[in-house]
Amino acid sequence: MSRIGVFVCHCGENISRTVDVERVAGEAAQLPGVAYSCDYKYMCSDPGQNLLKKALAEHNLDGVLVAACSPRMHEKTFRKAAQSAGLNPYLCDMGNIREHCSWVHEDREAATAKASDIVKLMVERVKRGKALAPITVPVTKRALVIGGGIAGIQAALDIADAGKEVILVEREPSIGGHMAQLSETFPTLDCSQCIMTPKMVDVANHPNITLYTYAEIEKVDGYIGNFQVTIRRKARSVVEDKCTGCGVCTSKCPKKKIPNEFDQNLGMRSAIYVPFPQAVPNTPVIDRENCTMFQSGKCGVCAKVCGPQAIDYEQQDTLVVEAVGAVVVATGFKLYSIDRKPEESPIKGYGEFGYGLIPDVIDGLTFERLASASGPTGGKILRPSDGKEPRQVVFIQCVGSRAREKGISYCSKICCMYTAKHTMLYRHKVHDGQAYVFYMDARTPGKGYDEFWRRAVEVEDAVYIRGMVSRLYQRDGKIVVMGSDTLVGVQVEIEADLVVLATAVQAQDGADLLAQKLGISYDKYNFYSEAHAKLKPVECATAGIYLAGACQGPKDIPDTVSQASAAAAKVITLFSKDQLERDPVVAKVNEKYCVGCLQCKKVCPYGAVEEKEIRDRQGNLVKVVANVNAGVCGGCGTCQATCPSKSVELDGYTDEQIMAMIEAL
Amino acid sequence: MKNKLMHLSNETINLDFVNKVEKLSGSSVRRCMQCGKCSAGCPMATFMEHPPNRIVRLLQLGQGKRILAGRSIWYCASCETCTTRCPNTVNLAAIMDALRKLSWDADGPSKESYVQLANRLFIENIRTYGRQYEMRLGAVFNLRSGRLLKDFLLGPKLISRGKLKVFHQKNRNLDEIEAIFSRIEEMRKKGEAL
Amino acid sequence: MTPKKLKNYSYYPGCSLHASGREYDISTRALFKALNIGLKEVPDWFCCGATPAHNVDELLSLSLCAKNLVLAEEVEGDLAVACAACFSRLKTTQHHLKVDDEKRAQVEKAIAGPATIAKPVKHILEILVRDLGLAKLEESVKKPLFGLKVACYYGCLLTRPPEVPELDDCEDPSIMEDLLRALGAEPVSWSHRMECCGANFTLSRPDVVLHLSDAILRSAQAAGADCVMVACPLCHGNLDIRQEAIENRSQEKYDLPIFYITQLAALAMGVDDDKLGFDSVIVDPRPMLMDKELI
Amino acid sequence: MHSAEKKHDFEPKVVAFVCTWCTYAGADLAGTSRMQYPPNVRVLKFPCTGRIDPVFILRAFQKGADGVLVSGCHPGDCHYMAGNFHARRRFAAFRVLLGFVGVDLNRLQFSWVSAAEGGKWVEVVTELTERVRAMGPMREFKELEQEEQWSATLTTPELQQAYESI
Repeated sequence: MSRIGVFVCHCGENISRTVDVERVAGEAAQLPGVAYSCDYKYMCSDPGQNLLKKALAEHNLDGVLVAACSPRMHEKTFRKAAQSAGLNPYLCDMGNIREHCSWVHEDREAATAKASDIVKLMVERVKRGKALAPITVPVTKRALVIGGGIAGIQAALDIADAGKEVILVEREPSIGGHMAQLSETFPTLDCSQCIMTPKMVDVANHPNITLYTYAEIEKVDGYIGNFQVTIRRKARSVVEDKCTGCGVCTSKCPKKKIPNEFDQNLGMRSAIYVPFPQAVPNTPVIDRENCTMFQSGKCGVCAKVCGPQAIDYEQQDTLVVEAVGAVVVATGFKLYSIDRKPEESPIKGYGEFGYGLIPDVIDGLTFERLASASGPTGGKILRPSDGKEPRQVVFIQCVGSRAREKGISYCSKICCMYTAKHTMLYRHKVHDGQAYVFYMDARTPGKGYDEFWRRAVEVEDAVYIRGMVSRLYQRDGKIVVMGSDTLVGVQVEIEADLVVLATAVQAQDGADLLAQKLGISYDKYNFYSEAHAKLKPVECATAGIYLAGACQGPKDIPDTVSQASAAAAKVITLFSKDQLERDPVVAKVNEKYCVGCLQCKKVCPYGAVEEKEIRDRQGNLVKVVANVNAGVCGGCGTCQATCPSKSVELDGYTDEQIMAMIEAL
Repeated sequence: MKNKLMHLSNETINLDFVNKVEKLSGSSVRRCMQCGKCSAGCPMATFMEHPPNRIVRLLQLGQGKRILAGRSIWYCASCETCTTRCPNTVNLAAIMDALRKLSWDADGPSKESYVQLANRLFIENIRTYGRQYEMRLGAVFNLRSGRLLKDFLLGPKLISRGKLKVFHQKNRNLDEIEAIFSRIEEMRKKGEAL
Repeated sequence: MTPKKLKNYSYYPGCSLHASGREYDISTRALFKALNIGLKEVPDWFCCGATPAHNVDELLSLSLCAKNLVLAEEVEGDLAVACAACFSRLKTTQHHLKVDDEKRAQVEKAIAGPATIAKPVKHILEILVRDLGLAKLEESVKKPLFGLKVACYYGCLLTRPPEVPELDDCEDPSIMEDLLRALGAEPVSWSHRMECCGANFTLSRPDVVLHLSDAILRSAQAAGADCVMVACPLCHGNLDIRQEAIENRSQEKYDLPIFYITQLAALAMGVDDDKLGFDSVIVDPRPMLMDKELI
Repeated sequence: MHSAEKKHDFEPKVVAFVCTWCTYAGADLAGTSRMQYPPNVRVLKFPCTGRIDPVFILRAFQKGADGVLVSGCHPGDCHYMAGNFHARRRFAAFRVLLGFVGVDLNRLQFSWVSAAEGGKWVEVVTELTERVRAMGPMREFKELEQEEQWSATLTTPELQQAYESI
């Protein structure tokens, strides 16, 4: 016979106002198996907890039910108290007579009856509870960082500086990401390359960082502390160990007129190329689609001129498997492209801005390349169509953003600031040029941000026009901008030489596919979801995976770096333990009854169920049964509900417990 | 004019005008963020086609012509509420003064003839008599504005209470007054003052 | 032998105080006499230019005021000003000439001589509440204005813009109320203490004045005031002379006497009501004062 | 809002099987928001709707429930990624079976209530309670339970007697 203790809480008056707590305690005492019951003003208070501990010892209780608030509130509190008095914490449960009873019912009689029922049900559950021990899993103290932009670089450096190994995987031939493309950065206007390249070099030289560029994540298995990651290293056609980065191949390559993606297709590159001079690693890659050798088999110039013989036309993709304990996802963003009619984009077209058919209508990132000292124009602002210096430049904000029906509903966050920066850069380079900005709101929260914007208006003479642009069209070598100034209430027309669109920040292409590989969730715009918008902004709901930078939502550099360091701190915290403890609510297979149908394996969302062969002493196969990996099991219990022979059971929610509760109805 | 399409270019943005306004008023127009607080508190805003904030907005866009084409600036009562409350210390009252001055100099495409007439008579009186001569001010105003019967009944009441003096006040400094007026005119002619 | 004065002030009355606002001048002189404070008018002062001048010609406005300040140097003592508009113009001129060297140079050229701006320009309120002090004022009261509920109307120019008059807080002044309490009266709390009355539109656009002044009288009446106290002859004109027209326009009966600060102060000092120019105003305050047994 | 003052002739017994992450939390929110609903419902907490075996529902009807509610996270929001999808498929099949054996399907309700939907919880519970109240007590399964008693154990004197009389 069990010896259960029932403790009914008044919660001040929160419960006792509508529930007759004394009666509930009195009725509980009559329940079979209840050895002790009482009521108390505040069970969660120190004296309340002491009361519980004392009763445990004095009455030799083997189970505890606290009828009080929601277990989501205080289950931990009471389990801890029970544990300190020597009871297994999983033998302590709570009956929710506040949120589910006293607060939602007015009728005292009915509420009291319901509270008694709740106690009766829960007592049945406690009676059949099992003592459980927390599960421990080992931690592999290596981290995987996906994405080599500023977010990935920062996270990798922070983790590596803490003495942990890091695998950094980057899809492009060089790390650096978008930040490497920028000219100068707000709000201080320091040159992006100048602050970025030292960090890139640090990554390359760090003894704790293994860098895989031109590589992608193929597969992710395992769970927190124990991931196995398969990485596809795309064939570079250049052997990294042999290449010295001398650059002869790129200069001798006969095919030189390929638009350079890094320069937003404004500049040209060869078929064998490094995307930009400061690239890390400084190892070229052959663009096979544009290489004559790969297309027609006739050329081979690069191989001939390469002194160290690093060119390998036969190179194949290779797969590398790495074991890591934590993953930082830092895959960044892309800008909504204005180049073509969008097909599978949530943005339903901006044909009024020309669909990319007007050469002097460019996006913000292209303007960055124009303004960059290392860009295709050497830092001169020249319009793409005729290479002339534009006298009047119109900037249009919120292209795609904040357009719930036609584009995306969110604010892209960085455009107000970078547009203000663009007007300044333009004014610094073209002193008598005039910048106009069409905007809906100037959103500049951030340290020194509003001051920066006002400087653009008040000192650098940018004319800000509150209103949007209806249409752009070409006339006599100019772009006619049809806009409005809602502050005055008039239509505005400007003949611009160059138009720069602040297009929406979107999730990277393939962000959803990567999320599926990682088992993390994402929103309808494919931005990755954090576990809690406020209190867990870096963690994914999937344990052991963390987010950094714009892959989680539009972010500027300071925010990105902060989040990257936060993700790194989370990883380092995880790595500070040798073993991870986790809730023991997991499924267990009763091998005696299991017939090995493996229905459970099919339904398990975690892939926690494996086949297990049972052999006799001679090694003959007796039968195949299911086996649950406790480290992977999430504890949902779907297997148990599915199992036809009822031979898998979820600790804490056994059929016996639930049936007993139903019987007690 | 008010709703006419606005072409913006280096040619149509009259920064010269804006600079004059900024110089005369000693206040920046660019500092304005268009929060609208000036218009919110303006006792005269309901009488204006361009409320105060829009006047500043038009200045920011170098559209002095549009401002002077309307009469809004002549409805400003110089109560200084806008200036007092502006979160960015745009001295709108001074900007209004400057705009009226520029309109006055251009011999007023801004047509609030009654207000202008009253101002003109007031200043004329100072030049002639050194002090205000309310009887003449009222009488000439009514005569010139063609509103002969305006405040017709008030006159006798005021005269009987000694509030309206039939004769002007005496002043021995009349030459000095005239000298000040003509020196200012001289300075302007020479371009020494705006 | 005349008794020695407590203090001596030079005095700039301004045009209105010699004409439509004569009772302000009369009562100011009576009050100062009663308080044994010397008041000597600046000889041959001329118009400050008021709003019309600065509205269209700031340089003229500054020059006129600067010249007046030079003239004031001839008389001993801080410059006392009663009219809020003159006070504002003179203070503004001092302010501009102090902070703007270019304007100062232009003004000095216009008046053909150095602009002297050192002499403190003081509004009557300032002299009563600060120079004399509330304690001394309270001592001197002979006939306290018990039971008189007064709406203190500051208008625009007494406190605005904040850096110029330096008289009181520009959004929540209390100097008038402090004065009235010292006189034994009861200032009411009301909403339109600092709203514009329409000012000099009285000549060009009386309709505007009626619209704005109506709101002021309405608010004062709603707050339970027996009368309104003002510091500016233009405000007085708009609220007093045009009160009948306002009443006709809004079909409301206000019948609110409009007092100058000095009229009420002098009354409390025991000056005979015959000597305060009550016969000059349109809304006769005497029935109300008699009703309250104050005269 | 439900008024507790109303007295009814029949107070139905409603059992709710809910998942701990969404619906249980949603019911908590209804509590913290002090919403009111009929006190007839008894809540049984599960980690996930995927854990809920249809047998539980049958058993609940047998043990006197007049209505049963199964509620979990919205599709796609499952804390365990896919548990609620399995539950959805399972219950779609199970409903047909229940209908086949003659249970009025109005007594059984499935719904999705998220942790943020305190109001929806109140709506769902109130609606089900009132619907079942109108339908009256559920007798069929209780009789079945008695039959089971007959055939299984001989604990009651009547049974013993009947057995011996054979």
